[in-house]
Amino acid sequence: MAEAAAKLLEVRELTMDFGGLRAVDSVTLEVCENEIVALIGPNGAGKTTFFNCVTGIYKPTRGEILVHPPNGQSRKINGMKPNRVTEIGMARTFQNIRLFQNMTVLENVMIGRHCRTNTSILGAILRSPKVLGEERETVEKGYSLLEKVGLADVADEFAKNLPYGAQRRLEIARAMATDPFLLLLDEPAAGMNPQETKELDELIVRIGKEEGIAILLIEHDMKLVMNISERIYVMEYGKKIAQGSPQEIRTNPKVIEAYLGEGGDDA
Amino acid sequence: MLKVNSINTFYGNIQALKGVSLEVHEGEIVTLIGANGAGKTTTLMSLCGIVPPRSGEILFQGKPIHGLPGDKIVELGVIQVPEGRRIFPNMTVLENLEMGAYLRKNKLLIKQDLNMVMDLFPILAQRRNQLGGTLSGGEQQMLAISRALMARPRLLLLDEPSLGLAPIIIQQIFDIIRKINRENNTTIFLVEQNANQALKLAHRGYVMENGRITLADSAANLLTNEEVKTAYLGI
Amino acid sequence: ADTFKIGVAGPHTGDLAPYGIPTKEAAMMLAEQVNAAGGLLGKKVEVIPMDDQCKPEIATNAATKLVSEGARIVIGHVCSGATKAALGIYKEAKVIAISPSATNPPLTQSGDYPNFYRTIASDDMQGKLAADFVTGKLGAKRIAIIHDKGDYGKGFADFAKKFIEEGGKAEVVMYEGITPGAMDYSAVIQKVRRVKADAVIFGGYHPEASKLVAQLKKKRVKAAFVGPDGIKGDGFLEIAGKKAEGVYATGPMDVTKYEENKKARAAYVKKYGKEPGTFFDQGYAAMQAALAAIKAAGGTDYAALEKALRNNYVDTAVGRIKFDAKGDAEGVGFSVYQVQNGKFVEL
Amino acid sequence: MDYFLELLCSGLTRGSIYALIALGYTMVYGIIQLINFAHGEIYMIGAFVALIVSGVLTIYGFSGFSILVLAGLIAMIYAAAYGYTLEKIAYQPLRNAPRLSPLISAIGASLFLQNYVLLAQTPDFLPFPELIPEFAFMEPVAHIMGSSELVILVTSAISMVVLTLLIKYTRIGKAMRATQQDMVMARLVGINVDRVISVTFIIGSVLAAIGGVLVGSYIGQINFYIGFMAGVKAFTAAVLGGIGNIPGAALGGLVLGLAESMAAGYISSAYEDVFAFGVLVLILILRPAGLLGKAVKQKV
Amino acid sequence: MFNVLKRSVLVALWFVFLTFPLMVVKVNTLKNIVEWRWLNMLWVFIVAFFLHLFWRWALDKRQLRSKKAELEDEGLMAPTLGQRILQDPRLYRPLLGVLAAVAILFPWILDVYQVNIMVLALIFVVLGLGLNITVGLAGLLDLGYVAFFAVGAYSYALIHQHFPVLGFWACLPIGGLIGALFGVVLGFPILRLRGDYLAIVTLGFGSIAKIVIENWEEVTNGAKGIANIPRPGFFGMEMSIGAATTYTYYLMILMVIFTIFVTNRLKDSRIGRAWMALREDEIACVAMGVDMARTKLSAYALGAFWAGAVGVIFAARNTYINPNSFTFMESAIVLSIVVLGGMGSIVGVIIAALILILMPEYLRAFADYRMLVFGAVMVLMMIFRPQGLIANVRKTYAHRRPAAEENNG
Ligand SMILES: Nc1ncnc2c1ncn2[C@@H]1O[C@H](COP(=O)(O)OP(=O)(O)OP(=O)(O)O)[C@@H](O)[C@H]1O
Ligand SMILES: Nc1ncnc2c1ncn2[C@@H]1O[C@H](COP(=O)(O)OP(=O)(O)OP(=O)(O)O)[C@@H](O)[C@H]1O
Ligand SMILES: CC(C)C[C@H](N)C(=O)O
Ligand SMILES: [Mg+2]
Ligand SMILES: [Mg+2]
Repeated sequence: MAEAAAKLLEVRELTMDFGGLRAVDSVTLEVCENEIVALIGPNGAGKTTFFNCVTGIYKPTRGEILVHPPNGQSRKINGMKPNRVTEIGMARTFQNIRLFQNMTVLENVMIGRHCRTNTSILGAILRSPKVLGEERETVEKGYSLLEKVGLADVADEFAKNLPYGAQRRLEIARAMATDPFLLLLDEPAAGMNPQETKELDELIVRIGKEEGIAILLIEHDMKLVMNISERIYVMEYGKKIAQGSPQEIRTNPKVIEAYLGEGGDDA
Repeated sequence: MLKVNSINTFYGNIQALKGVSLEVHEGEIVTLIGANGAGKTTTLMSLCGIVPPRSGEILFQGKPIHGLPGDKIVELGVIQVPEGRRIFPNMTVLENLEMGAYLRKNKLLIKQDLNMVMDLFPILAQRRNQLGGTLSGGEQQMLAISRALMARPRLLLLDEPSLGLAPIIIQQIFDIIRKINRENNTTIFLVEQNANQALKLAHRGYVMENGRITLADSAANLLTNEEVKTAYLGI
Repeated sequence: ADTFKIGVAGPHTGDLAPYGIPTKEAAMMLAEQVNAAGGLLGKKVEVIPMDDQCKPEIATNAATKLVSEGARIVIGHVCSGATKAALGIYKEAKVIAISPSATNPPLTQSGDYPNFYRTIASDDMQGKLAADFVTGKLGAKRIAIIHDKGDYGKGFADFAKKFIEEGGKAEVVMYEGITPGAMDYSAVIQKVRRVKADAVIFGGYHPEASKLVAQLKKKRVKAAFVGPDGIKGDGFLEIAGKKAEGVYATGPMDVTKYEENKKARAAYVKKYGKEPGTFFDQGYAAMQAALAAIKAAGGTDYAALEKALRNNYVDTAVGRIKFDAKGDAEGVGFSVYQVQNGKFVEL
Repeated sequence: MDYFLELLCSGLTRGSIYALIALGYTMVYGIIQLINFAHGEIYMIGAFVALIVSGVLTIYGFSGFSILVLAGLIAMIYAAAYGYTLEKIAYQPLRNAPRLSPLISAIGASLFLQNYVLLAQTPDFLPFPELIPEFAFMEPVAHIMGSSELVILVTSAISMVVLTLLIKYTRIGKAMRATQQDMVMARLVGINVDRVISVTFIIGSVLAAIGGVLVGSYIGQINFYIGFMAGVKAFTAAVLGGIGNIPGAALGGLVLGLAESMAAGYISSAYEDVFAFGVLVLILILRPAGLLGKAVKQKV
Repeated sequence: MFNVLKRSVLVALWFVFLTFPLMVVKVNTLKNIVEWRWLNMLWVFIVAFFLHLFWRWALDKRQLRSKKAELEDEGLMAPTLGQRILQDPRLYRPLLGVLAAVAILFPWILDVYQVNIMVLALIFVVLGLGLNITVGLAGLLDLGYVAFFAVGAYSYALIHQHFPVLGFWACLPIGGLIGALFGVVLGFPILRLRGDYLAIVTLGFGSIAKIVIENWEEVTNGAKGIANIPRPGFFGMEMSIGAATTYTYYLMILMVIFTIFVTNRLKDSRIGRAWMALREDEIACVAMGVDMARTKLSAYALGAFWAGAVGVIFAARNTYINPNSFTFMESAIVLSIVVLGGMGSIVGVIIAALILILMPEYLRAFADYRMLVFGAVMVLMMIFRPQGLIANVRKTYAHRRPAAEENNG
């Protein structure tokens, strides 16, 4: 466990109902600075819904979501608009890739910079030196991020023309462009083969360690999860059923029964 | 049973398949593995007439089927479980299953098959009146396979059945595929990212890269092939 | 030039086409007759049809096009709005416009458009006639006024309202606009019943009028129905059929008695196999006036044409007319009609 | 009270016609996400064909009820044929085109059909024969609801019930639903998607023709332009109910008809359309997916 | 070959069947006469037959073309001639020069009529470019765009009536701003609506605007319209119509250039990117920190701004306005311009506007068949160029960022 590290995200008793269905049921979870935390559980356990609540896409039925930005004020973000959440410093990727398909790779990343820049309409028309400077900075930042995820040489390609794995990495780069302190990744390895997954593994670790960005990760690929996460939460039917280190989780009978199955991690 | 002779398939101006040839024999499980975007899904879509190849030929039981419209190919018994499951979201589980048997007329046999798949996946029997769109990923995958079985496939095409599923479910799915192959004697053509498991299950395998078949061998051989090991098994 | 070019501008496509096409047909028919008889002053008459869809911006296009093609006289435009937009262009180019249907009073009364003439009377005259008739002869006490929101219909309705209120003999109990082209008017009809009106004055054209009349009958409302010349025509009789019985309309004094009118209509029926549409008479008359003016002026000199139009009486499909100083036709008087046995009968 | 009933009845009558046309809109939209702007023109053509047929039949000595049935049937056949052809020419080649392209094609087709009828027939309004007889037993309430209104209400109710049953229980209905939800998967279970789309256009067109014939004989006149207004209103009704949703279209039509009628009756008919669209905006603000549209939170 | 002919015969027969009641029969219910126009049947057959042959040929050719394109360079779309010209400065610079020369000389070569309709076409170019912001860039389908146009036109007419001191030049920006204001006001309630729901509501707003203008007689003068609106002034100089038209023409040319300049800069900026992202995926866009409400409203407002501004010019050009100019048809035409031009493509919009507005004028030769042909051409253009005339493929963002980075960094 991250020793005495500052908490970044603190979720208390989060509940989300869809009509009669309780998709998330009193889940409590926290993420600290410099941590990589995983959230696993069977299909339909409510993991993505949990993300959606935290990032403001859904307004949770009950519970509290608190953020403590490293250099800012702590605040409750229940029901806050997604763009505000992102501005505060939590960015995400999507389970079903949601890139801006008909924009170039670089533009996708530049959108991530939107909330960190402030050119106005008039500014855009007049193109003052300040605006030009900001634009240049956006491009540069975008490039350096693309380099980090290995996409710099396809920067002018349309996002839709990228191979799947590259699209996943682009999503990560786009999220990082918002300068988050916490990155939420929803099944980043889905649809990747073991080789690609391995590269992804390295990328995530690098982001976590080198950039000092904390990571909360949903994933079904146990090899990846066990490899990189420091702590794991397990959900089933909307409830949290376990939490602990990879070792603890791997051997937790409840988790084995609900999720891993026998010989789980070779999947 | 199935013979594909150097087909070329395009999306608009993008060539996704470049001279792909392969064969599947009666009763076999054959797997096609390859990286993302290699063209595996496209291969299946070409077989089913959804994205017909521009050139080359596809023979099913000796007869050419390229250029036939999709519904005619389904009629011949070539049934696909598509990538992403594609459950009809606003139909109940039962209706989804009935759609699988859309081209069949014999009510009695359909009823029989309904019971058969519900035995195979008891959870579906429990959920029979729930809307397909509200099922969890694993349930949807089972429903998708069952829906295909409802068509009495001669050749079952499976596209990444393990995608996005929990480990425990993946195991179940693979067990069931094996069972279908053994008990119903259904020929299976399996597309997978999860090369390890797929090769363990299959008799033979093809490796696809950038729209071309680059390797073809028995599954056992592929499992020990060095290239495959490093590129697809992540070892 | 070896031909006299006469423009015919109006809506020939779009929803208002029914008001523009009859005039176009009338003008072309007349030109054909004249040409077949050897032309005018030894020259052929060429009709240039111009669609303006009753839209001001297209009307200016049409107008400039006509001017640049050398038309010296234009029959049109049909809608007052389009006419206003086009008149500025004609004025500068010294082109004469004779409209068969633009009834908006200021077109002549404002004095802004010295080159404008019309073979139809303006809205205010009929409004007065209708008001007097309803309150006088019909003795109605509670009057409902309905209009189609268009400049013509509403203009007529407004004048009728004004004169009724000034007359003080009856009360306007309902004043309401309807949307032309709406599926039905039953809600408005129910309103007429509710206010217990004993007469309905309608400002607008025959399609809406016949819908209203039919629905009044269907809903068993027994108020008298009075419309302007926009409904006084065969179109109304045809569409409303039996339901038209008893309906009143104001309109130019019976024109069917004129020789020219009979001739024109007979020729039209022969040629097209149907009754002529709205503003046919006025369109025909406008073209006749134009041709006569050219003949009298011995060409298309603006001043000469003007003089001819203002001074010479011409026999036309709407009677023997000439134009007054403002451009309104003299000799187009009004009377009230009632449908009796499927015909408009002058009262 | 009587006044209210009167308005109610006129609103329902108008609304059920909107509903009939809206069904075609909604079905087509459901299946290929196309706003078929030319649908109103099909309605107009249906009415025209009925007018022509009944005219010819009258001249050849047919009478009364047989004219109504024959004219109605032939109008339906022709509307279906036009709907089918329209789809084949203007929409099918655009199956894979960007979203808005077929919309523009639809607007073009609508203009074309209007002017085609204008040129082939006449720009004038034509009297439409009264095909629906006056029932004597309706006389006492005729000021509230006439025979035509009764026939309209009953016919559209029956049409809607039949359509609902058709979609729920027949094979083609199921195929339509499947195609609506996932066109690729529909093909993978063996559905001939092109045929399903054609059938959808045909059914929608037939309903529109029924609407055309009913309206024609109710208000007694038609011209080449009546499809435009009807089309816009029906489209509004379809959206109001939740576009793509069949009961929604029916409900939307009725709500719209009632809103218009009440607005005209209690406020002013000059602003009838303002109220119609006002109701639409209001409902969509409260329920962004229409009355019966499922306001699903987008699953991400 | 025989098969093709047979098919065409069948198709022609189908059309004969289809058009039979409308083309052949004509009844007069009053007089009880039927007119049988059998000759029309023959015409339909012949026309349908040849059109079908042509249709097959054209479709085959279209297929052939796409096949050829894919052989030429695998993967990427072969740039069309249009795109190639746009991408290569050596090609487009001289072309631009020629274009500029033609634009400047135009009024001196051609007559007032041509200049006059060109002014109208240019007005629609600006409308197209404005709507292109809302629909093409931000992906917000708007079927009631004409409302803003009307707002601009009436602003000028009314301001002129009540405050004659404010001349055309003052009204031009005021019209734009009032338009933008309406854009924001109308945009607010419909922020949450998506796709086609938006379409119908905007269509509703369009009709409401017209109805209000029609009915609110005290202010707008209703259906009577407003006459005697002054043409654009030039230091109070008296001008003949010809001169005024020419003057308006140059004014419009400047306006178009200004619009292109501004929209281009916007498109290429932080704001423009946010619009496009919104168009591509609303949820992802919001999740990436873009304020949806503000972005959407700015797209509405800026789109409406141009409509308002150019509405002022429109009123000045016509000198008379009434509600007839602001119907759904106008909205549909502007939308068609955007789609036909190729969503988001500025050059495409310009070409499409010129085609769609000038075409009906040049089709005047066809007289009665004018709108029929117009409708058919709209359908055909969509079928043969579904992506629009000039697809907005990589043109805008093709400028090489790395180069920019090297130069400046
Ligand atoms: N918008 C929604 N409306 C209704 N039900 C929903 C919605 N979103 C999610 N659900 C339901 O909530 C439950 C949890 O879904 P969620 O997507 O969070 O699962 P998950 O844990 O992410 O599963 P997976 O691993 O398959 O992605 C499921 O039963 C799902 O059907
Ligand atoms: N609808 C489409 N339009 C254009 N290009 C496509 C389309 N679908 C796939 N492609 C392209 O075709 C190529 C092959 O894709 P395909 O989906 O067949 O790969 P795959 O092997 O199934 O990959 P995955 O493992 O991601 O499912 C890829 O480059 C992809 O980008
Ligand atoms: C065709 C009609 C609308 C013309 C009307 N009389 C007018 O003055 O505008
Ligand atoms: Mg999930
Ligand atoms: Mg695939």
